[in-house]
Amino acid sequence: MARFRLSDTPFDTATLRAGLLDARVGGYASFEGWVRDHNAGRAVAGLRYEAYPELAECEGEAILTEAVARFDILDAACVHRTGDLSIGELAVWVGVVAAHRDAAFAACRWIIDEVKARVPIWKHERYADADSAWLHPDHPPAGNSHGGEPPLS
Amino acid sequence: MARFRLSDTPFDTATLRAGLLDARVGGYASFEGWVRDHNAGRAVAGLRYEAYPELAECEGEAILTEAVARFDILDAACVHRTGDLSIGELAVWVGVVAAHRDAAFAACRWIIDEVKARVPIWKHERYADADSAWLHPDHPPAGNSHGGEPPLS
Amino acid sequence: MTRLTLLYFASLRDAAGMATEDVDTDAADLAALYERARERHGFALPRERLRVAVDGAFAAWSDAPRAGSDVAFIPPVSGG
Amino acid sequence: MTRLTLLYFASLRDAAGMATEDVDTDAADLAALYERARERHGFALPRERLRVAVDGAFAAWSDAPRAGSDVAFIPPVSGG
Repeated sequence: MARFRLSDTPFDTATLRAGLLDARVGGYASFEGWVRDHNAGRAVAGLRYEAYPELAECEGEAILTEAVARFDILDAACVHRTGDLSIGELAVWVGVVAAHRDAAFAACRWIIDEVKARVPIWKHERYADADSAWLHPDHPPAGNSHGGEPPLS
Repeated sequence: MARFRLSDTPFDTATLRAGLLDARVGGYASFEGWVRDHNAGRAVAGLRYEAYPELAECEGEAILTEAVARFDILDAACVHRTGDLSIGELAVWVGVVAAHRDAAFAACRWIIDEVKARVPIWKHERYADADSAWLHPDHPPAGNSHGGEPPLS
Repeated sequence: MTRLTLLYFASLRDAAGMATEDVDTDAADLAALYERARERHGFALPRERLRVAVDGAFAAWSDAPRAGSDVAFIPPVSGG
Repeated sequence: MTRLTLLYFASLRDAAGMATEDVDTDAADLAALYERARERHGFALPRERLRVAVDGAFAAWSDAPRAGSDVAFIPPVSGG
Protein backbone atom coordinates (compact mmCIF):
# COMPACT_ATOMS: atom_id res chain seq x y z
CA MET A 1 0.00 0.00 0.00
CA ALA A 2 1.23 3.50 -0.77
CA ARG A 3 2.72 5.32 2.21
CA PHE A 4 2.31 8.72 0.53
CA ARG A 5 -0.73 10.02 -1.20
CA LEU A 6 -2.41 13.19 -2.39
CA SER A 7 -6.01 13.87 -1.47
CA ASP A 8 -8.25 16.36 -3.21
CA THR A 9 -10.84 16.10 -0.42
CA PRO A 10 -10.61 16.40 3.41
CA PHE A 11 -9.30 13.24 5.05
CA ASP A 12 -9.62 11.63 8.48
CA THR A 13 -6.42 11.26 10.50
CA ALA A 14 -7.92 8.76 13.00
CA THR A 15 -8.37 6.24 10.17
CA LEU A 16 -4.84 6.86 8.95
CA ARG A 17 -3.43 6.48 12.45
CA ALA A 18 -5.33 3.21 12.94
CA GLY A 19 -3.68 1.90 9.79
CA LEU A 20 -0.25 2.33 11.38
CA LEU A 21 -0.87 0.81 14.81
CA ASP A 22 -0.12 -2.74 15.88
CA ALA A 23 1.03 -4.58 19.03
CA ARG A 24 4.71 -3.70 18.49
CA VAL A 25 4.07 0.03 18.57
CA GLY A 26 5.25 1.90 21.67
CA GLY A 27 5.19 5.41 20.26
CA TYR A 28 3.24 7.30 17.61
CA ALA A 29 4.46 10.74 16.58
CA SER A 30 2.45 12.86 14.21
CA PHE A 31 2.53 16.26 12.63
CA GLU A 32 -0.32 18.12 10.99
CA GLY A 33 -0.08 21.32 9.00
CA TRP A 34 -3.21 23.47 9.21
CA VAL A 35 -4.19 26.51 7.14
CA ARG A 36 -3.68 29.48 9.44
CA ASP A 37 -5.12 32.94 9.13
CA HIS A 38 -1.76 34.69 8.75
CA ASN A 39 1.45 34.07 6.86
CA ALA A 40 4.51 36.31 6.83
CA GLY A 41 2.49 39.13 8.40
CA ARG A 42 -0.38 39.06 5.87
CA ALA A 43 -3.97 38.09 6.62
CA VAL A 44 -4.74 34.94 4.62
CA ALA A 45 -8.26 34.25 3.36
CA GLY A 46 -7.57 30.76 2.01
CA LEU A 47 -5.27 28.86 -0.25
CA ARG A 48 -4.92 26.34 -3.01
CA TYR A 49 -2.40 23.54 -3.32
CA GLU A 50 -1.47 22.43 -6.80
CA ALA A 51 0.63 19.33 -7.39
CA TYR A 52 2.33 17.59 -10.25
CA PRO A 53 0.61 14.38 -9.18
CA GLU A 54 2.73 11.68 -10.87
CA LEU A 55 5.99 13.17 -9.66
CA ALA A 56 4.63 14.18 -6.23
CA GLU A 57 3.47 10.65 -5.50
CA CYS A 58 6.74 9.17 -6.67
CA GLU A 59 8.86 11.63 -4.68
CA GLY A 60 6.65 11.36 -1.57
CA GLU A 61 6.88 7.58 -1.67
CA ALA A 62 10.66 7.81 -2.01
CA ILE A 63 10.84 10.02 1.11
CA LEU A 64 8.79 7.57 3.21
CA THR A 65 10.74 4.55 2.00
CA GLU A 66 13.94 6.38 2.88
CA ALA A 67 12.58 7.27 6.34
CA VAL A 68 11.81 3.62 7.12
CA ALA A 69 15.37 2.72 6.11
CA ARG A 70 17.13 5.60 7.92
CA PHE A 71 15.29 5.52 11.25
CA ASP A 72 14.48 2.73 13.70
CA ILE A 73 10.75 2.95 13.03
CA LEU A 74 8.03 0.43 12.22
CA ASP A 75 6.14 2.40 9.60
CA ALA A 76 5.29 5.91 8.40
CA ALA A 77 2.72 7.57 6.18
CA CYS A 78 1.86 10.99 4.80
CA VAL A 79 -1.17 12.52 3.09
CA HIS A 80 -1.14 15.97 1.48
CA ARG A 81 -4.24 17.90 0.41
CA THR A 82 -4.60 19.48 -3.01
CA GLY A 83 -7.19 21.95 -4.25
CA ASP A 84 -8.88 24.82 -2.41
CA LEU A 85 -8.58 24.99 1.37
CA SER A 86 -10.11 27.38 3.89
CA ILE A 87 -8.63 28.69 7.14
CA GLY A 88 -8.67 25.89 9.70
CA GLU A 89 -8.48 23.05 7.16
CA LEU A 90 -5.93 20.27 7.41
CA ALA A 91 -3.24 20.55 4.71
CA VAL A 92 -0.83 17.74 5.51
CA TRP A 93 -0.53 14.84 7.96
CA VAL A 94 2.54 12.78 8.82
CA GLY A 95 2.32 9.76 11.13
CA VAL A 96 5.18 7.57 12.36
CA VAL A 97 5.10 4.47 14.57
CA ALA A 98 8.10 3.03 16.39
CA ALA A 99 8.98 0.96 19.42
CA HIS A 100 10.53 4.04 21.06
CA ARG A 101 9.87 7.76 20.93
CA ASP A 102 13.32 8.97 19.88
CA ALA A 103 13.07 7.45 16.43
CA ALA A 104 9.38 8.34 16.06
CA PHE A 105 10.02 12.04 16.69
CA ALA A 106 13.17 12.19 14.56
CA ALA A 107 11.57 10.46 11.58
CA CYS A 108 8.37 12.54 11.78
CA ARG A 109 10.38 15.75 11.74
CA TRP A 110 12.60 14.55 8.91
CA ILE A 111 9.63 13.49 6.77
CA ILE A 112 7.77 16.79 6.97
CA ASP A 113 10.98 18.70 6.23
CA GLU A 114 11.71 16.54 3.18
CA VAL A 115 8.12 16.74 1.93
CA LYS A 116 8.22 20.52 2.15
CA ALA A 117 11.61 20.67 0.40
CA ARG A 118 11.22 18.05 -2.32
CA VAL A 119 7.65 17.15 -3.24
CA PRO A 120 6.29 19.11 -6.23
CA ILE A 121 3.36 20.80 -4.53
CA TRP A 122 2.82 24.55 -4.67
CA LYS A 123 0.84 26.79 -2.38
CA HIS A 124 -1.20 29.66 -3.78
CA GLU A 125 -2.31 32.04 -1.05
CA ARG A 126 -5.30 34.33 -1.31
CA TYR A 127 -5.01 37.34 0.98
CA ALA A 128 -7.67 39.31 2.81
CA ASP A 129 -6.88 42.35 0.60
CA ALA A 130 -7.89 40.35 -2.53
CA ASP A 131 -4.26 39.97 -3.66
CA SER A 132 -2.84 36.48 -4.13
CA ALA A 133 0.52 34.84 -4.78
CA TRP A 134 2.30 31.60 -5.53
CA LEU A 135 4.84 30.73 -2.85
CA HIS A 136 8.23 29.75 -4.23
CA PRO A 137 10.43 29.69 -1.14
CA ASP A 138 14.13 30.17 -1.44
CA HIS A 139 15.48 26.81 -0.40
CA PRO A 140 17.95 25.43 -2.95
CA PRO A 141 16.65 22.55 -5.08
CA ALA A 142 17.81 19.16 -3.77
CA GLY A 143 21.19 18.20 -5.23
CA ASN A 144 21.95 21.82 -6.08
CA SER A 145 24.20 24.02 -3.97
CA HIS A 146 23.08 27.25 -5.65
CA GLY A 147 19.78 28.94 -4.98
CA GLY A 148 20.68 32.24 -3.33
CA GLU A 149 17.83 34.15 -4.95
CA PRO A 150 15.38 36.20 -2.91
CA PRO A 151 11.96 34.57 -2.44
CA LEU A 152 9.40 35.30 -5.12
CA SER A 153 6.36 36.89 -3.52
CA MET B 1 -9.31 24.48 31.92
CA ALA B 2 -6.69 21.98 33.03
CA ARG B 3 -4.01 21.26 30.42
CA PHE B 4 -2.99 18.02 32.16
CA ARG B 5 -5.27 15.32 33.42
CA LEU B 6 -5.37 11.69 34.43
CA SER B 7 -7.99 9.38 32.94
CA ASP B 8 -8.99 6.03 34.40
CA THR B 9 -10.86 5.14 31.19
CA PRO B 10 -9.88 5.17 27.48
CA PHE B 11 -10.01 8.65 25.94
CA ASP B 12 -10.46 10.04 22.45
CA THR B 13 -7.58 12.00 20.98
CA ALA B 14 -9.65 13.55 18.16
CA THR B 15 -11.73 15.42 20.75
CA LEU B 16 -8.61 16.53 22.58
CA ARG B 17 -7.00 17.71 19.36
CA ALA B 18 -10.13 19.66 18.41
CA GLY B 19 -9.88 21.47 21.75
CA LEU B 20 -6.46 22.83 20.76
CA LEU B 21 -7.15 24.01 17.21
CA ASP B 22 -8.05 27.52 16.14
CA ALA B 23 -7.43 29.82 13.16
CA ARG B 24 -3.93 30.83 14.34
CA VAL B 25 -2.65 27.24 14.32
CA GLY B 26 -0.23 26.34 11.55
CA GLY B 27 1.20 23.17 13.08
CA TYR B 28 -0.01 20.47 15.45
CA ALA B 29 2.55 18.00 16.81
CA SER B 30 1.44 15.07 18.90
CA PHE B 31 2.91 12.08 20.62
CA GLU B 32 1.09 8.99 21.84
CA GLY B 33 2.49 6.23 23.99
CA TRP B 34 0.91 2.84 23.34
CA VAL B 35 1.19 -0.38 25.34
CA ARG B 36 3.45 -2.62 23.31
CA ASP B 37 3.86 -6.37 23.53
CA HIS B 38 7.52 -6.28 24.55
CA ASN B 39 9.64 -4.25 26.94
CA ALA B 40 13.36 -4.72 27.59
CA GLY B 41 13.25 -8.08 25.82
CA ARG B 42 10.34 -9.53 27.81
CA ALA B 43 6.90 -10.42 26.42
CA VAL B 44 4.39 -8.11 28.11
CA ALA B 45 0.81 -9.29 28.74
CA GLY B 46 -0.51 -5.97 30.04
CA LEU B 47 0.16 -3.28 32.56
CA ARG B 48 -1.24 -1.05 35.22
CA TYR B 49 -0.50 2.61 35.82
CA GLU B 50 -0.83 3.88 39.34
CA ALA B 51 -0.63 7.58 40.14
CA TYR B 52 -0.52 9.81 43.18
CA PRO B 53 -3.36 11.82 41.68
CA GLU B 54 -3.14 15.12 43.59
CA LEU B 55 0.59 15.45 43.03
CA ALA B 56 0.50 14.07 39.47
CA GLU B 57 -2.08 16.63 38.37
CA CYS B 58 -0.21 19.45 40.04
CA GLU B 59 3.16 18.42 38.54
CA GLY B 60 1.64 17.72 35.10
CA GLU B 61 -0.01 21.13 35.06
CA ALA B 62 3.30 22.75 36.03
CA ILE B 63 5.05 21.05 33.09
CA LEU B 64 2.46 22.28 30.58
CA THR B 65 2.44 25.80 31.97
CA GLU B 66 6.24 25.81 31.72
CA ALA B 67 6.08 24.51 28.12
CA VAL B 68 3.79 27.36 27.06
CA ALA B 69 6.23 29.84 28.62
CA ARG B 70 9.45 28.25 27.27
CA PHE B 71 8.40 27.57 23.68
CA ASP B 72 6.76 29.72 20.99
CA ILE B 73 3.54 27.70 21.03
CA LEU B 74 -0.14 28.56 21.25
CA ASP B 75 -1.26 25.79 23.61
CA ALA B 76 -0.47 22.27 24.80
CA ALA B 77 -2.25 19.46 26.62
CA CYS B 78 -1.56 16.00 27.99
CA VAL B 79 -3.71 13.12 29.23
CA HIS B 80 -2.28 10.05 30.97
CA ARG B 81 -4.19 6.82 31.59
CA THR B 82 -4.30 5.11 34.96
CA GLY B 83 -5.53 1.62 35.87
CA ASP B 84 -5.28 -1.61 33.89
CA LEU B 85 -4.29 -1.45 30.21
CA SER B 86 -4.03 -4.18 27.59
CA ILE B 87 -1.59 -4.45 24.69
CA GLY B 88 -2.54 -1.91 22.05
CA GLU B 89 -4.18 0.55 24.45
CA LEU B 90 -3.30 4.22 24.51
CA ALA B 91 -1.30 5.16 27.64
CA VAL B 92 -0.48 8.84 27.14
CA TRP B 93 -1.20 11.62 24.65
CA VAL B 94 0.58 14.96 24.23
CA GLY B 95 -0.69 17.58 21.78
CA VAL B 96 0.91 20.93 20.96
CA VAL B 97 -0.30 23.69 18.64
CA ALA B 98 1.89 26.49 17.29
CA ALA B 99 2.15 28.86 14.36
CA HIS B 100 5.25 26.98 13.13
CA ARG B 101 6.47 23.41 13.30
CA ASP B 102 9.84 23.98 14.99
CA ALA B 103 8.30 25.05 18.27
CA ALA B 104 5.50 22.47 18.06
CA PHE B 105 7.95 19.57 17.70
CA ALA B 106 10.38 20.87 20.34
CA ALA B 107 7.67 21.47 22.93
CA CYS B 108 5.97 18.12 22.28
CA ARG B 109 9.24 16.28 22.81
CA TRP B 110 10.08 18.28 25.92
CA ILE B 111 6.66 17.67 27.48
CA ILE B 112 6.69 13.89 27.10
CA ASP B 113 10.25 13.76 28.46
CA GLU B 114 9.32 15.85 31.49
CA VAL B 115 6.13 13.89 32.14
CA LYS B 116 8.08 10.64 32.10
CA ALA B 117 10.77 12.08 34.40
CA ARG B 118 8.70 14.07 36.89
CA VAL B 119 5.04 13.09 37.17
CA PRO B 120 4.32 10.58 39.97
CA ILE B 121 2.90 7.74 37.87
CA TRP B 122 4.21 4.20 38.08
CA LYS B 123 4.01 1.38 35.59
CA HIS B 124 3.42 -2.19 36.76
CA GLU B 125 4.10 -4.69 33.98
CA ARG B 126 2.59 -8.16 33.83
CA TYR B 127 4.72 -10.52 31.75
CA ALA B 128 3.70 -13.46 29.60
CA ASP B 129 5.49 -15.82 32.05
CA ALA B 130 3.12 -14.68 34.87
CA ASP B 131 5.84 -12.66 36.57
CA SER B 132 5.27 -8.95 37.14
CA ALA B 133 7.26 -5.91 38.27
CA TRP B 134 7.07 -2.25 39.15
CA LEU B 135 9.28 -0.14 36.91
CA HIS B 136 11.48 2.31 38.81
CA PRO B 137 13.88 3.53 36.14
CA ASP B 138 17.21 4.90 37.09
CA HIS B 139 16.95 8.56 36.15
CA PRO B 140 17.98 10.78 39.05
CA PRO B 141 15.09 12.55 40.78
CA ALA B 142 14.69 16.13 39.56
CA GLY B 143 16.82 18.54 41.56
CA ASN B 144 19.07 15.70 42.74
CA SER B 145 22.42 14.99 41.20
CA HIS B 146 22.75 11.56 42.81
CA GLY B 147 20.89 8.48 41.64
CA GLY B 148 23.56 6.16 40.30
CA GLU B 149 21.78 3.01 41.49
CA PRO B 150 21.01 0.16 39.11
CA PRO B 151 17.39 -0.03 37.99
CA LEU B 152 15.08 -2.03 40.20
CA SER B 153 13.53 -4.82 38.18
CA MET C 1 6.02 12.79 69.22
CA THR C 2 4.50 13.92 65.92
CA ARG C 3 1.52 12.05 64.53
CA LEU C 4 1.26 11.93 60.74
CA THR C 5 0.31 9.67 57.83
CA LEU C 6 2.76 7.99 55.46
CA LEU C 7 1.67 7.27 51.86
CA TYR C 8 3.25 4.38 49.96
CA PHE C 9 3.14 3.86 46.19
CA ALA C 10 4.16 1.17 43.71
CA SER C 11 6.95 -1.13 44.99
CA LEU C 12 6.98 0.62 48.37
CA ARG C 13 3.30 -0.13 48.87
CA ASP C 14 3.83 -3.76 47.87
CA ALA C 15 6.77 -4.08 50.30
CA ALA C 16 4.92 -2.37 53.15
CA GLY C 17 1.74 -4.32 52.46
CA MET C 18 -0.26 -1.13 52.93
CA ALA C 19 -1.01 2.12 51.09
CA THR C 20 -1.06 4.37 54.16
CA GLU C 21 0.38 4.11 57.64
CA ASP C 22 -0.33 6.35 60.64
CA VAL C 23 2.79 6.81 62.73
CA ASP C 24 3.94 8.68 65.86
CA THR C 25 7.50 9.80 65.20
CA ASP C 26 10.30 11.76 66.83
CA ALA C 27 12.32 11.82 63.56
CA ALA C 28 14.05 15.18 63.17
CA ASP C 29 13.45 15.43 59.46
CA LEU C 30 11.76 13.64 56.53
CA ALA C 31 15.00 11.84 55.69
CA ALA C 32 15.07 10.15 59.12
CA LEU C 33 11.35 9.41 58.76
CA TYR C 34 12.07 7.48 55.55
CA GLU C 35 15.04 5.61 57.02
CA ARG C 36 12.84 4.31 59.86
CA ALA C 37 10.10 3.23 57.46
CA ARG C 38 12.76 1.56 55.33
CA GLU C 39 14.08 -0.46 58.31
CA ARG C 40 10.54 -1.33 59.41
CA HIS C 41 9.41 -2.60 55.97
CA GLY C 42 12.71 -3.62 54.36
CA PHE C 43 12.39 -1.21 51.38
CA ALA C 44 15.01 -1.92 48.71
CA LEU C 45 15.11 1.66 47.44
CA PRO C 46 17.70 3.94 49.04
CA ARG C 47 16.50 7.43 49.90
CA GLU C 48 18.75 8.97 47.23
CA ARG C 49 16.50 7.49 44.54
CA LEU C 50 13.27 8.92 46.02
CA ARG C 51 11.58 12.27 46.30
CA VAL C 52 9.35 13.26 49.18
CA ALA C 53 6.08 15.18 49.15
CA VAL C 54 4.05 16.68 51.98
CA ASP C 55 0.31 17.25 51.55
CA GLY C 56 0.53 16.89 47.78
CA ALA C 57 3.52 19.17 47.12
CA PHE C 58 7.19 18.22 46.76
CA ALA C 59 9.21 18.92 49.92
CA ALA C 60 12.84 18.81 51.08
CA TRP C 61 14.26 15.83 52.97
CA SER C 62 15.57 18.29 55.56
CA ASP C 63 12.04 19.55 56.37
CA ALA C 64 10.77 18.69 59.83
CA PRO C 65 7.74 16.38 60.02
CA ARG C 66 4.51 18.32 60.56
CA ALA C 67 1.74 16.96 62.78
CA GLY C 68 -1.33 15.87 60.83
CA SER C 69 0.39 15.95 57.44
CA ASP C 70 0.42 13.33 54.66
CA VAL C 71 4.00 12.40 53.81
CA ALA C 72 4.47 10.56 50.50
CA PHE C 73 7.67 8.77 49.56
CA ILE C 74 7.91 8.95 45.75
CA PRO C 75 9.84 6.08 44.11
CA PRO C 76 11.36 6.62 40.66
CA VAL C 77 8.45 7.33 38.32
CA SER C 78 7.67 5.37 35.15
CA GLY C 79 4.73 7.02 33.41
CA GLY C 80 4.55 7.52 29.67
CA MET D 1 13.77 19.28 -34.65
CA THR D 2 12.47 17.42 -31.63
CA ARG D 3 8.77 17.56 -30.82
CA LEU D 4 7.84 17.37 -27.11
CA THR D 5 5.44 18.77 -24.52
CA LEU D 6 6.33 21.31 -21.85
CA LEU D 7 4.44 21.25 -18.53
CA TYR D 8 4.08 24.46 -16.52
CA PHE D 9 3.11 24.69 -12.86
CA ALA D 10 2.24 27.41 -10.36
CA SER D 11 3.74 30.83 -11.23
CA LEU D 12 5.19 29.47 -14.49
CA ARG D 13 1.75 28.37 -15.62
CA ASP D 14 0.28 31.75 -14.72
CA ALA D 15 3.07 33.56 -16.61
CA ALA D 16 2.77 31.29 -19.67
CA GLY D 17 -1.02 31.43 -19.59
CA MET D 18 -1.10 27.69 -20.27
CA ALA D 19 -0.47 24.41 -18.44
CA THR D 20 1.08 22.56 -21.38
CA GLU D 21 2.78 23.63 -24.57
CA ASP D 22 3.74 21.47 -27.55
CA VAL D 23 7.03 22.66 -29.07
CA ASP D 24 9.43 21.73 -31.85
CA THR D 25 12.92 22.44 -30.59
CA ASP D 26 16.55 22.15 -31.62
CA ALA D 27 17.76 22.91 -28.07
CA ALA D 28 20.82 20.80 -27.24
CA ASP D 29 19.78 20.15 -23.66
CA LEU D 30 16.95 20.75 -21.17
CA ALA D 31 18.74 23.86 -19.88
CA ALA D 32 18.55 25.51 -23.30
CA LEU D 33 14.95 24.35 -23.59
CA TYR D 34 14.09 26.25 -20.40
CA GLU D 35 15.98 29.38 -21.44
CA ARG D 36 13.94 29.58 -24.66
CA ALA D 37 10.66 29.10 -22.80
CA ARG D 38 11.79 31.75 -20.33
CA GLU D 39 12.45 34.26 -23.13
CA ARG D 40 9.16 33.38 -24.82
CA HIS D 41 6.99 33.80 -21.69
CA GLY D 42 9.06 36.20 -19.58
CA PHE D 43 9.46 33.82 -16.63
CA ALA D 44 10.91 35.58 -13.57
CA LEU D 45 12.52 32.44 -12.14
CA PRO D 46 16.11 31.77 -13.19
CA ARG D 47 16.92 28.18 -14.07
CA GLU D 48 19.14 27.79 -10.99
CA ARG D 49 16.03 27.88 -8.81
CA LEU D 50 14.21 25.16 -10.76
CA ARG D 51 14.42 21.42 -11.19
CA VAL D 52 13.49 19.59 -14.35
CA ALA D 53 11.60 16.33 -14.79
CA VAL D 54 11.05 14.16 -17.85
CA ASP D 55 8.05 11.85 -18.04
CA GLY D 56 7.41 12.09 -14.29
CA ALA D 57 10.98 11.52 -13.05
CA PHE D 58 13.62 14.09 -12.11
CA ALA D 59 16.22 14.60 -14.84
CA ALA D 60 19.48 16.51 -15.38
CA TRP D 61 19.58 19.89 -17.12
CA SER D 62 22.33 18.51 -19.35
CA ASP D 63 20.06 15.73 -20.69
CA ALA D 64 19.12 16.00 -24.37
CA PRO D 65 15.44 16.59 -25.15
CA ARG D 66 13.68 13.34 -26.17
CA ALA D 67 11.02 13.30 -28.86
CA GLY D 68 7.54 12.70 -27.50
CA SER D 69 8.49 13.28 -23.87
CA ASP D 70 6.76 15.45 -21.23
CA VAL D 71 9.26 17.96 -19.83
CA ALA D 72 8.22 19.65 -16.59
CA PHE D 73 9.93 22.73 -15.19
CA ILE D 74 9.57 22.51 -11.40
CA PRO D 75 9.55 25.87 -9.57
CA PRO D 76 10.55 25.96 -5.89
CA VAL D 77 7.98 23.86 -4.05
CA SER D 78 5.83 25.06 -1.15
CA GLY D 79 3.82 22.14 0.15
CA GLY D 80 3.26 21.45 3.85
